[in-house]
Amino acid sequence: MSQAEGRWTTQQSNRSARLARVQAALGGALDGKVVQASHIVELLNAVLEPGDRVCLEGNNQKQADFLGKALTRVDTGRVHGLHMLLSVLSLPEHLDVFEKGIASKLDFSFSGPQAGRLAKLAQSGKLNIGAIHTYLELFARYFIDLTPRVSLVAAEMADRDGNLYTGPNTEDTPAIAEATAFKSGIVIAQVNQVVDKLPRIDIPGDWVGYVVQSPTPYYIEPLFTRDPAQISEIQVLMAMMAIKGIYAEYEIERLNHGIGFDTAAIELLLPTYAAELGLKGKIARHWALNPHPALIPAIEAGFVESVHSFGSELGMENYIRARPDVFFVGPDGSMRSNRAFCQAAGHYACDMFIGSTLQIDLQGNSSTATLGRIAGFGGAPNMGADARGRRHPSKAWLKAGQQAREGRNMIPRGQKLVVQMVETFREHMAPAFVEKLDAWQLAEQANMAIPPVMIYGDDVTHILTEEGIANLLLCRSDEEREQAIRGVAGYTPVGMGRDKRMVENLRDRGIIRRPEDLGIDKRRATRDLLAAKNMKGLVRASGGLYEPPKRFRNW
Amino acid sequence: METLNYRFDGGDRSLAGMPQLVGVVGSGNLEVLVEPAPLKGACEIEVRTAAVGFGATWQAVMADFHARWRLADARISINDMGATPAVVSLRLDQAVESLLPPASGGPA
Amino acid sequence: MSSYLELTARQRIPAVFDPGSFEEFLPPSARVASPHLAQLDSPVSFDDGVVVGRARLGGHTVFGAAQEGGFMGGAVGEVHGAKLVGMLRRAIDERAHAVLLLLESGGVRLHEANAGLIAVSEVMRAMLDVRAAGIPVIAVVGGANGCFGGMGIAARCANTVIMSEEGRLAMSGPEVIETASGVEEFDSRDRALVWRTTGGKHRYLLGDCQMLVADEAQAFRDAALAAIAAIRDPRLTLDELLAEQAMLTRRLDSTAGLQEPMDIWKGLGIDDPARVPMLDADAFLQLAAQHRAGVATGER
Amino acid sequence: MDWQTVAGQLFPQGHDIVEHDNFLSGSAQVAGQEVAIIGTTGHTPIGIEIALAQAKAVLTTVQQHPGRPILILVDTQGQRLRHRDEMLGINSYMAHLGKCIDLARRQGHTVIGLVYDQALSGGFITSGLIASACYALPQATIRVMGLPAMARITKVAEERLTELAKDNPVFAPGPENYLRMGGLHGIWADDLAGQLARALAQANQDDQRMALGQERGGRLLAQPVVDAIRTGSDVRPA
Repeated sequence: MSQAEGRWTTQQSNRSARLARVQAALGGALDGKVVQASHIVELLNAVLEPGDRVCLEGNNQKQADFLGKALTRVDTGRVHGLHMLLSVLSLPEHLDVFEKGIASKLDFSFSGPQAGRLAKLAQSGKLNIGAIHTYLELFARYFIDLTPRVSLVAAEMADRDGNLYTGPNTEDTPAIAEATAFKSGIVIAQVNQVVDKLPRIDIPGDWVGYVVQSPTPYYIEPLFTRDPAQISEIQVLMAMMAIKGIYAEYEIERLNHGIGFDTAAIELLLPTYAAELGLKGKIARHWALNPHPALIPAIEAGFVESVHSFGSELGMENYIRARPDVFFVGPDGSMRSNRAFCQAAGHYACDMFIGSTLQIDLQGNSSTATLGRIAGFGGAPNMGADARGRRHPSKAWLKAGQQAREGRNMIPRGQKLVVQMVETFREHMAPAFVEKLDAWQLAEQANMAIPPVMIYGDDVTHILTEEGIANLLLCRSDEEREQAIRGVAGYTPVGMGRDKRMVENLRDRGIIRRPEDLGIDKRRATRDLLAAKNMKGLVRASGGLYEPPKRFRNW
Repeated sequence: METLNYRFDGGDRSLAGMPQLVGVVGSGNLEVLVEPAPLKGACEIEVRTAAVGFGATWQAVMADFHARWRLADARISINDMGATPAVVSLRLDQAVESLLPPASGGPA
Repeated sequence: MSSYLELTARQRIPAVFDPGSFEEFLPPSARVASPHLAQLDSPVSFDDGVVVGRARLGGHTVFGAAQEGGFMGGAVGEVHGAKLVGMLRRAIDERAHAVLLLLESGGVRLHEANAGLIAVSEVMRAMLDVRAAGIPVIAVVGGANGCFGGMGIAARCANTVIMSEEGRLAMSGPEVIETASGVEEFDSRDRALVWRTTGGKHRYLLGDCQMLVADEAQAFRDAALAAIAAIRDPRLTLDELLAEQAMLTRRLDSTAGLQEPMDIWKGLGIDDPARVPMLDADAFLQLAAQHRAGVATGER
Repeated sequence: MDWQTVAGQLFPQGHDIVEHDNFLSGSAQVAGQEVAIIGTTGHTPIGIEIALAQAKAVLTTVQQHPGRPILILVDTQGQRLRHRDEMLGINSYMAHLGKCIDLARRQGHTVIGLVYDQALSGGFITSGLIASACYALPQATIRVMGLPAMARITKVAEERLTELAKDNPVFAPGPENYLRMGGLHGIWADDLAGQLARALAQANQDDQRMALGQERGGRLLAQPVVDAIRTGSDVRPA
């Protein structure tokens, strides 16, 4: 090889050197691409180099937990100062590597249960946060300036050639593997099983460096299962308001839901309340959504035409397999999810995002940040933002755009509906409406460049509380916006600080709509409106196909 | 625990029938006992709550309740375990609806 | 079709007894609440979590009680227990046709622990006094909080226990066992295991509950009517207790070494025990009819 | 106190009580009368086997020795906390034991409970607390659960509970408090043999514990509640 050629192939040469180190270190413990689980730490010691960018597949749901644990046991003399890339940092070992000095820098998206410890480590200086991203941003940076040298991913099965079957929980794997494999990086996959023939190939074997069968199946969390038994009468009322006051009003056909009980209540009211309003076939036909068990009754009632998913949900496998007209399934019958595509779909192809939050300020900024915790964002900001690049029209998009521009000298365009749905008080009487978000204080504490806002006020189009719906599209000044928000903030200090006359005026103009303005009889807001009242009801609705995880059963 | 007392005059709707209890003293919930009582036309409300320091909120919720129903000669007693105003209003309405004569209709 | 489990104690009364027939003893307006909770800064309830009174069921005078699982888990304190005892004694005074107890309780109320413990034993003795007076006692277990601790024992002092699959009848809650003996002993988060271990179907198969119904208020009412009608002599007899001794001994012997309820069901001759949990009440009763462990109680 | 010492003091003329896996059974003479003894020792948790063994002993006494008084010797740390016990229905085993004792009493057997060491929660309900009358030795431990565990479950600070326990029989462990509440008929400081003879002679078949609790000032509301219900009146607290 000439010197000139070598100048442009340093990454490839480096990759070859790593592979050779592995061959030398593992010898007989290596069977083609298949590594014995007992040699996993040796493999990592040989593959990794100090300062490597390492993507560890921690997804919203599935976790490369075996590889994550192995990474905490590497020889710190050889491997240190790693730059970790994680979309979801949710297992203790994800932070153990920082405590042990194996890694020092972190770029991530969501931290959930580890948020408190992450904040402490960041404060102690053992962990240096590059940035906190949304999922799409982080995936995007894998292809721009944060390309992994080594990726540790999880799949259900592999064959001896390294082909991977990710099954229903494909999630982030394609994005990670593609970014790594095509930039001379090395993909190492933990799999539940090594088999001779895969049900289907999700990741081609020539993208994959090594495969290891982990002693226990990868950890996976049922994040999207909401037991209908826990839905309150207030949530039923809010779901009625959402359906009648927003879904019907804008004829929303393409949408994404958050994961809370509020939106589960809407899903369970589609076959009852929405059907009664004659909305079947007119609303909620196409979804970017994980396979929510609460959506089963609506699917069975024929409301839902298609669902594309970020990931799967435990227990839904057989139901999905039996409904290929609705879900995206492979020739083998199991679903294929893809977080990157679904996030893009949610951003560009949906007319509405509706979800709950913890705090909303007077500008409509909405945040789930809590003091002492660095929780990150996940995917909500991509869903809950106007897609300013969008050009294709739909009724809902056009109507929202028209409401926002009416009476102003602006060129016509549409707008995405972004609805924040929240009870005025959370548990323990914590008000959902505040003058100033906790995010400001958190930003100061953790030295962040900007307060961690989940959804920016200028993207929020509607705020829905048990008190009413505030349509921010129709507000014509900052003052009107503020009073519209105060007007649905109920008995919170923010709500009680409203200008009563102005709020009544906003109500006359339809900017604030109370349940009675929508023609909703509050006495009908009982749990009897739910298409399924408990987990067993969901199983029944699925014809016995849905098998809830054991922690959700009371039978 | 905190005890709060409110009294509203000027109501004009009287209750009929036996005292009614609705709701349960469980987390985020409350029980509301509504009874007809000779109170010279007033509506008296006593709240015993586990959530201390929300007097102003209760005052506002109760004032709206009175404006909505305009009860006269009524005693309302509440045991609360941190219910939100939405739940409080819902239980109050349920309790009153169970005690108003059928012909008297809904809230004003 | 209304779920019994979702109803409050106060809503269960008119759903199970003849509508409009219930006369409550010491109703909420009497404000006989616990005298012990205030000092612990804990809210009281005007009925101390139990509704007691006299009603009609199928036209007969039947005394009854309903525990409110939403208030302190239905736990028994001084007043709560005394209301039950008072109702049971008055049932004897007035020669009631039967007593129907809608139970939902975690057992002794720890906020007034000593009073609660004694009270539960008083309830048990009063129930047995009622039976000794020739009055049937029926216990219903179908609430979300189950029937645990001392009230789990008390339930089994009734002539007949009626459960839904969702009801749970046991002594110590899974969380208590997990805390004391570790998650390997009993994983309280494995709710399917919790229900296999303590739920209505398992209790029915073992013979600890005599009637199993779907989670519907009407089904409980119908079962209560049938149970009362079936009892010829509600009094406790030596023969009944000898039979129960034999049944409980058989149970111990035939389950030696078993750790999993499904293995017990298999031992009872159910070929595919894994499908038992998903069967609805009718299908389950059909299956169980051939396999249920022998029962010896007052109604036979 | 170990059971041999207690038995020695209760039955100075001798007894034939034997211990088998913490289960006690036997008989002895009290004031010229044969008495059956059933009980537990070693703070043993009450599991399904030992509940069943006690029940069997009671039933055997009822069958073979009609009318013979029964003394229940109580020493237990409470119900056994095991999955298998719950799976097999420990509540039914305990209820069965309780019903056997109840039947014996109704058939003319005077049943006396004696807490000679420890009586906790579920283990006590179907032993001492279902007897015609229950007594305790002064140094016995009687409680539902310890204050630290109670603090965890009730979410009341342990210091506060300890403070309240000083003069409030409702929380505080110990025989004195159970005596005040009527849960115990008496505490036997000495002359156990004489105390037992008197207890057997005085035993009453009716449940008088509420009245005792009211008389002794430890449980003021229970009896008035029962009276109000039976007379169809309102409660007039004492």
